[in-house]
Amino acid sequence: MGNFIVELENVSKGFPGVKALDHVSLQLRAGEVLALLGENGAGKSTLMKILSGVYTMDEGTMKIFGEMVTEMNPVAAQELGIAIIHQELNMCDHLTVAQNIFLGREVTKKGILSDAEMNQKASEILSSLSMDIDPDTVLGDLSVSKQQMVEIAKALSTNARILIMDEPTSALTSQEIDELFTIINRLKNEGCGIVYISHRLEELQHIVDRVMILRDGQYITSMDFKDTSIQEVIAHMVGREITEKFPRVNRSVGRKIFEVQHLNAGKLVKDISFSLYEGEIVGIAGLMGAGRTETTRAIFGADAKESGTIIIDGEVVEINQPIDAINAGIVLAPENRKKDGLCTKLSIKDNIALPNLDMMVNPLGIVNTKKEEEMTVKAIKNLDIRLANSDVDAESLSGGNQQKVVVGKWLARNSRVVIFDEPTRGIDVGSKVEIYNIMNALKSQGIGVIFVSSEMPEILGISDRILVMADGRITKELDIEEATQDSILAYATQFDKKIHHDIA
Amino acid sequence: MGNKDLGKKMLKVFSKRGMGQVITASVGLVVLVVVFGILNPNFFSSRNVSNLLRQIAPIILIGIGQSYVLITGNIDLSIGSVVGMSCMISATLMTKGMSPWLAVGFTYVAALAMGILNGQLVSKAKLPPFIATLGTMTIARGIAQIVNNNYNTDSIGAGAEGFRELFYYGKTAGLFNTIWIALGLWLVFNFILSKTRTGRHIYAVGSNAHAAHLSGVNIAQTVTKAYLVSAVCAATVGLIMTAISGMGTMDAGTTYELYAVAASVIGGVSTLGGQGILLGTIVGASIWGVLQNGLQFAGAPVAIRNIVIGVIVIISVLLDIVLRANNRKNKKGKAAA
Amino acid sequence: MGNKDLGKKMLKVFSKRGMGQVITASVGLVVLVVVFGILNPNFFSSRNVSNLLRQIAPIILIGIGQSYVLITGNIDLSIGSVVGMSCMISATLMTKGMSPWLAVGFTYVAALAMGILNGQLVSKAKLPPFIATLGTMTIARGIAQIVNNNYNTDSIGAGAEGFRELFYYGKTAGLFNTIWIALGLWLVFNFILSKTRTGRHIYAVGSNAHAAHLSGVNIAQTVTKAYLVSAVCAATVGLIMTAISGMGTMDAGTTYELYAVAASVIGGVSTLGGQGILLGTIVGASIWGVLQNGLQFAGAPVAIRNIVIGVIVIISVLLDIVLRANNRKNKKGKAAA
Amino acid sequence: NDTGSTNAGEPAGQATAEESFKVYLITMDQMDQHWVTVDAGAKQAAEELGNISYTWLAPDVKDDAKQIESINNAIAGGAQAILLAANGPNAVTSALREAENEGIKIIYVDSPADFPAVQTLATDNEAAGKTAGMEMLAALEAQGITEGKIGIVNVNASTSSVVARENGFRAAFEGTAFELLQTQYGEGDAARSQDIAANYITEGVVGIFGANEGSTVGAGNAIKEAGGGVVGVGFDKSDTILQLISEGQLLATMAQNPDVMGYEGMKTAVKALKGETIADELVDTGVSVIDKSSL
Ligand SMILES: Nc1ncnc2c1ncn2[C@@H]1O[C@H](COP(=O)(O)OP(=O)(O)OP(=O)(O)O)[C@@H](O)[C@H]1O
Ligand SMILES: Nc1ncnc2c1ncn2[C@@H]1O[C@H](COP(=O)(O)OP(=O)(O)OP(=O)(O)O)[C@@H](O)[C@H]1O
Ligand SMILES: [Mg+2]
Ligand SMILES: [Mg+2]
Repeated sequence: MGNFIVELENVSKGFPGVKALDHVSLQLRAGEVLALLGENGAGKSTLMKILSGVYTMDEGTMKIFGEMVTEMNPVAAQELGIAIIHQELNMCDHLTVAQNIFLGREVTKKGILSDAEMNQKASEILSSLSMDIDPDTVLGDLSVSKQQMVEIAKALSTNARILIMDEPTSALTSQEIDELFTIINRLKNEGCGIVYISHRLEELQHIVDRVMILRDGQYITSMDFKDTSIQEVIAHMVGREITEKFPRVNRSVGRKIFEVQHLNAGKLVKDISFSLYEGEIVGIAGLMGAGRTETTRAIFGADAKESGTIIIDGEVVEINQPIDAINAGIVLAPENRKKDGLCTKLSIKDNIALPNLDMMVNPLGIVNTKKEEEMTVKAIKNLDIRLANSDVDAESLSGGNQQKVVVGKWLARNSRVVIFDEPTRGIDVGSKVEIYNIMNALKSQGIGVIFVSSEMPEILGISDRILVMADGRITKELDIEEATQDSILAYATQFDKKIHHDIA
Repeated sequence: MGNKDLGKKMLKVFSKRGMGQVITASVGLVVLVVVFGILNPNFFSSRNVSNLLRQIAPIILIGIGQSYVLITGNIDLSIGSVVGMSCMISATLMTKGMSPWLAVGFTYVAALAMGILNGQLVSKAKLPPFIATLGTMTIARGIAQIVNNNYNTDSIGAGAEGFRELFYYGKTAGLFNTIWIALGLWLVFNFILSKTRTGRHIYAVGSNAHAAHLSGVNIAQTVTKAYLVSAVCAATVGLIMTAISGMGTMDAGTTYELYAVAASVIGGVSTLGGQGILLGTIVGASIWGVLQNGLQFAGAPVAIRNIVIGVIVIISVLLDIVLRANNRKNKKGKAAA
Repeated sequence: MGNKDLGKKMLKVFSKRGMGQVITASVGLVVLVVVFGILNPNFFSSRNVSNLLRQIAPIILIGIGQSYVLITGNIDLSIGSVVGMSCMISATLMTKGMSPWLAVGFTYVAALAMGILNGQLVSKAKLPPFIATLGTMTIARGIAQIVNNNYNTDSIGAGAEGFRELFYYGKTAGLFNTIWIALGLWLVFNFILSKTRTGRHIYAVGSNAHAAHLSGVNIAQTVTKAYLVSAVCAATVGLIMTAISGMGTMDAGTTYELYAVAASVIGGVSTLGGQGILLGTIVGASIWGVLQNGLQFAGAPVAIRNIVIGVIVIISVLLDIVLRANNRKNKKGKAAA
Repeated sequence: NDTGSTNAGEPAGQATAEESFKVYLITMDQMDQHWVTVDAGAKQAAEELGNISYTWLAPDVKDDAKQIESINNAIAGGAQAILLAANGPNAVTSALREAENEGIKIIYVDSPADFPAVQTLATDNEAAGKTAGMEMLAALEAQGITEGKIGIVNVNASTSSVVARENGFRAAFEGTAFELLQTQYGEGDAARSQDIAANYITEGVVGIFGANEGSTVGAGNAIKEAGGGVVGVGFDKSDTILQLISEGQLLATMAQNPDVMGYEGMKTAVKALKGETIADELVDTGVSVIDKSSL
């Protein structure tokens, strides 16, 4: 192994009310993949944003390829050969794929843009990554996972020597993840240094050489991956042993409380029928784009339905708007927290109170602030949301803590059915268990839980019954006893025999 | 302990939406008042004070309306035209012999219709609010011109004296009625915004309409409500205009929508939505009114007046931004220490 | 195969940013022209056509400026005042005996300074663009008033005949110079926007400023460039105003910023940034100009004209939204089939 | 209810020669040269008379409500006399009543309101408009033109003085075969007025009337560009208008005497404050028809 190509020493960074990084050091060698691990809010993204010049550090030093760097910004980082794939998508929706890939370093001839050449080059890069994307399509027309792949292509196209990937796989399909790992291994062999951030610890074995762990903004330890175990990593991350990864609660299944019949809504929700019984968790598995999110949105009234019936406790309910669903006792924690989950400019308190105002207003619509406060305090405590006080903006929370708020705001209600869409996406192990516990608690109270997830282990670990979706249809209903990763995957790939529209 | 509690309470007040800017602006207002007080010995005469307050009242009213709309993340450019339309409709009806109070009723109905149109265009038809209300701005001005056949109306006559007293010339408890009207509406709308479900929804929609929708908020209804408040405020100002001049003027209220934005923003309401309080709107409107009054007395030509006002609009918002950044730095210092 | 390629190419052109709206708007323009042509036999007279084109030219110019700024996701409310400022500065200098061409130079310098101020306030000081340019709008109007001591200027005199010819009264190749100026600037700015790195960055900043920043785009510089283009266009219109009346008028350009927004938006430029092409701005400006001209000939009173214009602004954007939604449905349908 | 008054003016008749008077001039706005000239006249008189604290209060735009605010401000500022150019005849009456209750002397300059005052020094706008019409009619008839369309470029429909001018102008054509077209409003903006006038010319008008300075400049320039053939008559006297007349593009302009309004108005105010009797209730400050021959 070669010399260090990145040396961060004693880096500190504070945000209002939070010390995000406290004297953290990090070294990266050429040709190695370093996994940067830690709970939500540990400071991983912040550290990488400092390395790539998005944030400036409050104190500390930075050496790149042995040279001291004092002024770092996105342009300087690019020139130094540092590329970063951010945790959140950072693309221009109105520009084409090629325009996005070459943004900031456009190819020009005598000052005139050479779009043909850029399209050509983009096409080469995309196909070298086995991505079937037309470089001339407008980015906003692609699915989230395709957009994520474009972002990866963009980072790779800079021929960076130092590559940072902040949760690149959270929006990818398993096939895309495989391709990404192939690429990572190739780059590693070519001598790139890669920092890899992920909460999916099972991925690490395929690519990682070394792990480094942060907790609460502090450096905990780093070690060679082969000398450690996932169990040990988790222990370092949370500072305690996590004994049971998927706590399962057994409860006798009661009567049928919820039923969907022949639901149709757009091309990703076709003839969906299923039922839900008191005290059970139904998992919905499937590949990206299978239509799970769309199904949940259609049930909840967030998108228009074409046809279908929804029955609660034996009674048909008319749901045209989310408020109809909420009143009928159905609630949804959506998958995209920034876009659909949170009012980021409002306080945590406002966010938690928002869907529950009906429970704290008098007939004139006046809000009882005492009840509001009580509810907030309770939710913060139950979910262990870490914040300065409940009046800070939701924006300032780390990704994982934001997710907890999205889930938390629904728990104060006495709902009949709670739908979780990817509730653990981008959440650390400790918090994941907390969310599983919440689902179990709801189940114990006799509430029906629908749990959409792309992660097989948790679907298998938590659900009592699993619906598998592909191409907008339910292709199979599996009892937990008969479900395995293989059987789920088999049904999840049972596509309609039609050309995929993205390719056409 | 009581002390600590107080401190905590104070901290909460300060960290409230846009409170920082309200405080900065209030300090600015005090400075302005002091400066003008020194420049012009008449400034603090009870006559000028009550006069000044009456001049500020309409700005507060349109400011309230614009603030509501801005907080939902939209804008209402039609305010000035709705003022003109209301002025012309009420005056035309009165000159045609309708009882003033009935005319007032009709005026509010017309303004509310305009508010609903705005709300529906923005929230249902999904027009960009700038465009939708640019359109209704022109339409409402057209209506103002058409109701009396492209002429200002004649005098609304002696039968409307009571109306004129109520909206402008009369006093109650030593203060002009106009001030009471502004204060009354402010109290009502401030209460709605800060204490009721509708208010919460308005903030939520402005912060993130998607998230609000998924939390069961009816976006279209909420946005329409905000435009209705704006229309009610504009109509009230239109009626005040009729009362002031005792006739209908087609141009009444021209560019008031911009004053309204200025008052709101100087008072800390964000044009991006989700942020601001009506207390700030009062301060912003007062700064605007004091400037107009004070500069006129100071004998400043309109040119200078324009430049000073422009500079103050910019500086007031700039100051807020700088202070906020500093605040952050200070906190950082503390956190690091 | 050639056929297929062509079809594909056409499809791409159509799916280009805002192209749909440009086509819708063009159809609307044709309809308007036909209607006015039937209503008024004079409409197609060569006199009226060349006149009309000259009336549209300044709207195209301010439309270009506003489009640039809108595409970066900002807005420029100071356009009208910069027109007035440029008109007064150039005229004052000429009446004071300066050579017209030197005066033109000074005017552009002053306008550029205003553009830089706008750009810096928005991109560096991070003021909301609506507020920043509301401030500079008042300031620039104040400057327009102050340069000649609150007077409109005297006649710029016989020495400026050449200047007046060049900017307004002269013809080249059968078309008024004003039209050539608008066309020339349009070609330059259209080239910059569609073919250069600066143009690409302008779209990127408007689409997602954060992402653009992370890709190494200098946001402050890009936004400032857009405001500079807006200032250059406004200054040119100001000079045209001076040439038209042969004197400086302090009110010149009042509310032009709103015409500019209307022209841009009717032509498919999004007020939310990232979207639009300058071809649309020409169509939008033409619709605006044809309406003003045609409605006068139709003998429509101002009131009706306002209402018609307001309705057209709303309908044109509404149409685009409806068409786009339909389009999406069709696409979905096709994909499902 | 004048309880709030502290600095109200002294009742008339009590003033001595030594006393300093507080006089305000309130115009419609501050934009036109016209108002600046009124101000200059008033200022000159104030200097000549001495011992006068004189202030010009002008709203930033023509607006009834803003003019009323200015009157209120003058009252609050301790005015003893107000020289007022009323935006409209009715709008300001209530505010003026309050002023009268405070013992303030009111003198109208340029445009009176429907409220009794010490004196009105003004142009009879309707008569002046009629004169303009007669001038145009005479010029047309001299060319042998007895019918055709005539365009009117006005400011807006809400300023009474320009509306009166237009009414007078239209009255001059009563009984003739000329067709007076729908009035177009250019907000006094020279460029906008010029577009309007150019469109009129395309429509084939034989004459164009401009109701104020900006409208007249626009009309004159449009006629100039069309190469004449249209009779242009306007209002107000500015350098550009005079030049257009000397070039023969405009036939004539109705020039008022704003300096006289200001100067004499101030003198009247002081006289009234000193308790002297004012003989004339109405002083026509006159219009002079300026055409090529009178230049
Ligand atoms: N822009 C910001 N403003 C304020 N606080 C911030 C900001 N960005 C991060 N923080 C805070 O800094 C801390 C570290 O956040 P960071 O995003 O680095 O965590 P992370 O390890 O990436 O977490 P996750 O796994 O949830 O993405 C958190 O407490 C977070 O709330
Ligand atoms: N901007 C967009 N415009 C139109 N459709 C989109 C857009 N983004 C996503 N979609 C559609 O939504 C679908 C879901 O996208 P995404 O990649 O988020 O998968 P997902 O929601 O995780 O999958 P699932 O539907 O199984 O929950 C995509 O297949 C795509 O068709
Ligand atoms: Mg992170
Ligand atoms: Mg999903």
